[in-house]
Amino acid sequence: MMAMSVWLPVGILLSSLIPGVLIFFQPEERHRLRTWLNLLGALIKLLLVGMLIWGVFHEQVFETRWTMAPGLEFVLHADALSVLFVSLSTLLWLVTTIYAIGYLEQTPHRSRFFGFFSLCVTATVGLALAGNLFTFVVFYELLTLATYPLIAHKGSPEALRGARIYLRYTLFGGLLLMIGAVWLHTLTGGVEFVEGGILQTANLDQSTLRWIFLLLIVGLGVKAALVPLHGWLPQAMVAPAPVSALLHAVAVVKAGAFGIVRVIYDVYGVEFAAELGVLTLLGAVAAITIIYGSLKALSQDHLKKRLAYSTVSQVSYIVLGTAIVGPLATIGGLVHLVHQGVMKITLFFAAGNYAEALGIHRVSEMDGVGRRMPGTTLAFTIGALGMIGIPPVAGFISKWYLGLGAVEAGAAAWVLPVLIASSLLNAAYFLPILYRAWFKSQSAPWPADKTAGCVRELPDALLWPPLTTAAMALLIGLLAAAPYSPLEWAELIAGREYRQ
Amino acid sequence: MNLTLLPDLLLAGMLIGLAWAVLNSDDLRRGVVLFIAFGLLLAIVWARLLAPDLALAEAAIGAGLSGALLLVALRDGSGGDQRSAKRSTLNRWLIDLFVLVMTCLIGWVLWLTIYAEPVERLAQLANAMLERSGVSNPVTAVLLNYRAYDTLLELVVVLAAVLGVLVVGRERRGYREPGPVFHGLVHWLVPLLIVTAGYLLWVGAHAPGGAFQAGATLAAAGIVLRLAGYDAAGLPDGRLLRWLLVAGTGVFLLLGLGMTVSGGGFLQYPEAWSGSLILVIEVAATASIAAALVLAYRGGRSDGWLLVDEKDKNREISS
Amino acid sequence: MTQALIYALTGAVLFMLGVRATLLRETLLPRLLALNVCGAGVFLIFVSLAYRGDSLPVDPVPHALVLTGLVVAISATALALALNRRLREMADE
Amino acid sequence: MNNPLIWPVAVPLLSALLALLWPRRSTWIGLLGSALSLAAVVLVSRQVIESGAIELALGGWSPGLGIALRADGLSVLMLLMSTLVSMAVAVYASVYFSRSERRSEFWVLWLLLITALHALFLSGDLFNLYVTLELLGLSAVVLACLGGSRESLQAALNYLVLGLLASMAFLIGVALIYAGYGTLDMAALAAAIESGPTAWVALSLMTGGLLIKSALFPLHFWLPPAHSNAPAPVSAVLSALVVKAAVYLILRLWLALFDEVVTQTAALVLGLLGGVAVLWGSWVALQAERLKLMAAYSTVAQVGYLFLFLPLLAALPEGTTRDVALGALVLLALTHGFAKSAFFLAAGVIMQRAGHDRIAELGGTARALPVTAFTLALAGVALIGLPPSGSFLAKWQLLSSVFITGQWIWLPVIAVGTLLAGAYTFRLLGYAFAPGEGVGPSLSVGREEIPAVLLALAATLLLGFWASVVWELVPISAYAGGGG
Repeated sequence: MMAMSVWLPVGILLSSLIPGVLIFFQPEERHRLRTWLNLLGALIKLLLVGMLIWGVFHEQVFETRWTMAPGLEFVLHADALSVLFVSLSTLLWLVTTIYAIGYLEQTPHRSRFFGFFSLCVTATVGLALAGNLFTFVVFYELLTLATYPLIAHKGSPEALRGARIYLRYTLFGGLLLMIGAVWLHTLTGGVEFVEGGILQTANLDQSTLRWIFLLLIVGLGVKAALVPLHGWLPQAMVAPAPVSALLHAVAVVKAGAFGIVRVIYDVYGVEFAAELGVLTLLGAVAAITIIYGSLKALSQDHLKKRLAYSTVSQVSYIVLGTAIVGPLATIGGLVHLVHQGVMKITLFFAAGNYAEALGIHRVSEMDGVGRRMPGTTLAFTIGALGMIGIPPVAGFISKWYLGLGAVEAGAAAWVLPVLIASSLLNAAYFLPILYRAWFKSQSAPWPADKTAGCVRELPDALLWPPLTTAAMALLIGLLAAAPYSPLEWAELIAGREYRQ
Repeated sequence: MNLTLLPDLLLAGMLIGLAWAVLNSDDLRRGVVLFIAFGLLLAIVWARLLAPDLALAEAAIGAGLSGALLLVALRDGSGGDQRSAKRSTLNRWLIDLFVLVMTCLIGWVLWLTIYAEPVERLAQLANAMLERSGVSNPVTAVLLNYRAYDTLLELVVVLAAVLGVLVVGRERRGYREPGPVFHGLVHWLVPLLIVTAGYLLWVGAHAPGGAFQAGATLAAAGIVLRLAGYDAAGLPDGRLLRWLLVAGTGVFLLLGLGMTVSGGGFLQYPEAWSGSLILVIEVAATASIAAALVLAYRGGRSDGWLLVDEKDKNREISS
Repeated sequence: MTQALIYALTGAVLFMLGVRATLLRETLLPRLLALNVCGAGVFLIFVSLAYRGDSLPVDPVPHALVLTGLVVAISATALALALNRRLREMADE
Repeated sequence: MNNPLIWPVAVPLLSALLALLWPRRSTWIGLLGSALSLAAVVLVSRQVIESGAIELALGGWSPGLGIALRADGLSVLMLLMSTLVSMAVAVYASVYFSRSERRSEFWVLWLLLITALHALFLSGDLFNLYVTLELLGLSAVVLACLGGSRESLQAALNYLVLGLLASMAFLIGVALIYAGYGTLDMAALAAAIESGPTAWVALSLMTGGLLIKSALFPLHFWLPPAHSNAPAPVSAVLSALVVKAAVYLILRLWLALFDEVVTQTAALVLGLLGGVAVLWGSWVALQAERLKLMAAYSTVAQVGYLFLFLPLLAALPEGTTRDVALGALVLLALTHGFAKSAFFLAAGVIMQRAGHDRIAELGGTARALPVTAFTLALAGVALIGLPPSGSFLAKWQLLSSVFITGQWIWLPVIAVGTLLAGAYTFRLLGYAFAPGEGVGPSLSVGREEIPAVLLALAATLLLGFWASVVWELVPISAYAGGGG
């Protein structure tokens, strides 16, 4: 059992790292082998994560340590929060892999793509399992490196430009994060992630801690796309649909949000952070981001851009939940980490399908698409309704707990208006799409109809992933009170964070 | 002012004056000739400072061979145009200031260390160990026994440099058709130089002389031969030449390693044998140094090539 | 020890004169002359260190060092001249 | 036989002589010689790791009268870097020079260069160091000439002249030390040297000479032409190893011999120059139009980083914290050694395939030469200092020292330098991964691509995950003076 607790976190990393590395060396035409490697890796990871969930729930300790330099330990450690993020990534990686196999059929450079795709997931899982700030920084930078080639994948000038902008933002963010991390590391002699935080008792200069907080949050905020650090995200949507899906739902944006959660809960400790007065500012930024993202989404005709701005807005719910001190808000923020991922990935899968099947890239081209592609549009609808926060889809749960949390913490005066305004805006930019898709009739020929004459709307590999994730979004909303549901798990985490 | 210092002051003043003249002469030919004179004057200073080994070496190498190389370079037109560097006045000024300050600093340190508080250096130790070194000329003892490793690496430096000359250089033609008088001169000068070299080599064990001086003298014989129209300058060709170049370093290294393998330390000669071993090394080193110096003077072969076997060359030509 | 000092100081002057000329001159040959004068300066310092008056035996170590330095210097000079000559040939071609 | 210190010098030297005698076998002799040198270094390293610093008194004479070779943690690390890098580069060169008529000269000089490097890292005697410096300089110059172009010869000639000036400055410093302390043995000097005019002047002269050789701004101007015009394998070792040798000597002098002489101000001056080098080198690398020129300017910048450590080391109290910083310095040097040699080899592969190395015309490289493009990316990661490369760890510790000492001034330098390095690396990768026909299609993975990628992997993975060896070795010192 001892060996197990050391090897399980490593195994979870390796289950995507090894296939990824192997895939790099596969010749382009070995399609089957590549598929098998991908799926095998994803399934093994799923199995291992299952074991992890069970173990962590029963308060087992999973930890791997490796000294990289004096005072710098590479630590993989599984706590309840990591499990939440790990399982999200693992599940969605499996679905996205299937989707990507279908989506990229017959395109060049697939070995390169799937290689980096696996590395990207490895980095994300590494982030989730990072047991200290140093390890977190390592994976944070690795994530940048693994995603850059994915965004640039098409090699077109726009793709390269988008990737370049992405890189500028993230390298800058990574640098600030690193400086902040080193600073804190130097002051404390090591920054382990501990539930409840470590700085409360450290007795350090408060204004220094504020500066460090600023560095860390700005560094993380770049990936979390906090306004005004969000500029790269709408540009990065030039990436292939599976990449966008993964980027927005799991990998990059979530990595930033997850990092913010880690820093506030497990480094500073939420009460101590509130004491320092830094959370008010963060809450304000989150609120601005929520409103600003929604407003921008409203004016986008390009579907993926609209979804991108919606991500800007939605991810900040997580940050908002973190910035409000109190278990209920915490639960709301954490559970949204999962909910937003499942819903947003559905939307991007659907958007990819529209583009793939009919060449639809713009909202204005979507009239009557519901009849032509009912499965995809059904999935899109569920995702969109969830985003707005309509019960019983998962998004409702998040907003409900955020609202409760705000009331509990006495922040209702400014949080509730933000929530309401944003929900209204969500509705304003999603409902017209649904209306066009279902109720309007086709007004112009499809831009590029590739499925004309086919019996089914799309191949299975493209159709089932959005339907699956849409079903998940529905189920985790409906069964929110069931054991092992994301909500239950978020409650478990909140319980542990506020234990002392 | 002590009158006995006068000759020394005079010599020193002449050195500085000559150096100034060398460095500031706009006519390069004059500069080179002055440099040779500077070298000879330096040889006198070495003698004055009780360094006869150096006096010999300076005369042969510093003044003689360097001079020959520089003169040949002049003849090729390597001098180039003599624009002085276009440094701004400020720049020159700064350089002069820097030079002045550094001279004073170094001078100050020398004054402190030589005059103010003399330090006991290695003299006594080196002389005391002399009887265990296998030779009685202390300089040879340092060069081939105490600090033999330095000398080994120095032979490698010579080897690297001569390879460089061969890599970049093409052979230049002999100087001129020798007249009958010069021819006669060659006939007795070359044997004389060879005999001198042999003597210097032999005597090095107990009196001023040794491999470097001998090698340089031998090289001088080669250069004379070449001046007389023998293009090969007395050097063999191909494989034999390579063996000649390697001999010094090779014998040195193999003997050193031999000591290690037989249980001693690297280059740790058995005391009874050290005299003979040093002589063996010196013979090989003399040959290599002479070959290298002549090659440096002669340049590479006309086809630019030393290191290809005949078979290889033929193959490359045919392909 | 005064003689030793005289020559050592001369060595320092020669060294810095050489440095000065290396910095000021642009073409190779004068620079090589300058570097050789530089070397002569250093050697002079070494040898004057070895000199301990006419009556005492000299310190042989600096002599050996200078001998080594002398050979290194001529090797480098030969290499530089060969390089320079090749460059001129190329310029003519 | 039980003291292996002579073998890392003797083995490559013997191989060089053999290669000279049998030119037609020179490639095999060269490869075998490199491999056996590696074995010799491993032998020495094992002994140092097991039993601490070792000394070999050559000729059986006590150090002082005779010459001592010494190996401690620092020299072993440098030896390991130089022998591993040169082994990989040798494999590459066996392909690169396979059709060259200069093949046998290359191998002889190559082995002489390794001899010089190993002799330098092992030497325990100041004058002997001068000889090794000259051997290193001359063999490097000749190797740099092998390309045969006018530019390369001109650059090599300038390199030679400056190198000679530098050696002269070093040598006069040695003379002053001998004048003041009466010995050349570094262990004796480490104990004897105390602050005073002799030590000040000697140290500044020696350091000045070594700064030229290590190409610290503003004495860097000779480096880019020399490194960018040499044949690829030669550029690789010039940038990766030869420059490091001078830096190594500065470290030895500053930390072991002259540790009581060095002042905070002097260290600060070098640190400032290093800072300017980081910014200037990276900036020019960003503008560079040719791949090899970019790599050369990146070397100027990376050398600058090494000098940033000096004021920090001077400010840190002797002990663990200082050893940690020193280890980081060495790790950075090692990582750069591996990464930059990989970079130059990759550039060589591209140049041979495409016939040029103009960055803007490198489109299609990733398709034609995927392994080489991957090598460039990995090496770039190490140059920027991203994880998991060794330089990431080193930069972490560098930043940490900045915070500990409170020398905030280096923070913006490191930050901007990192961003600039990111900019020039990804600018290159952007071109290399873009579609295009700049580089002809590849038939297969060439043997010449493998050494480069192995070097790059060593820089990013090996030195990232097994870097703690560096910190274990660095405190093992052969000199009483301290951490050096």
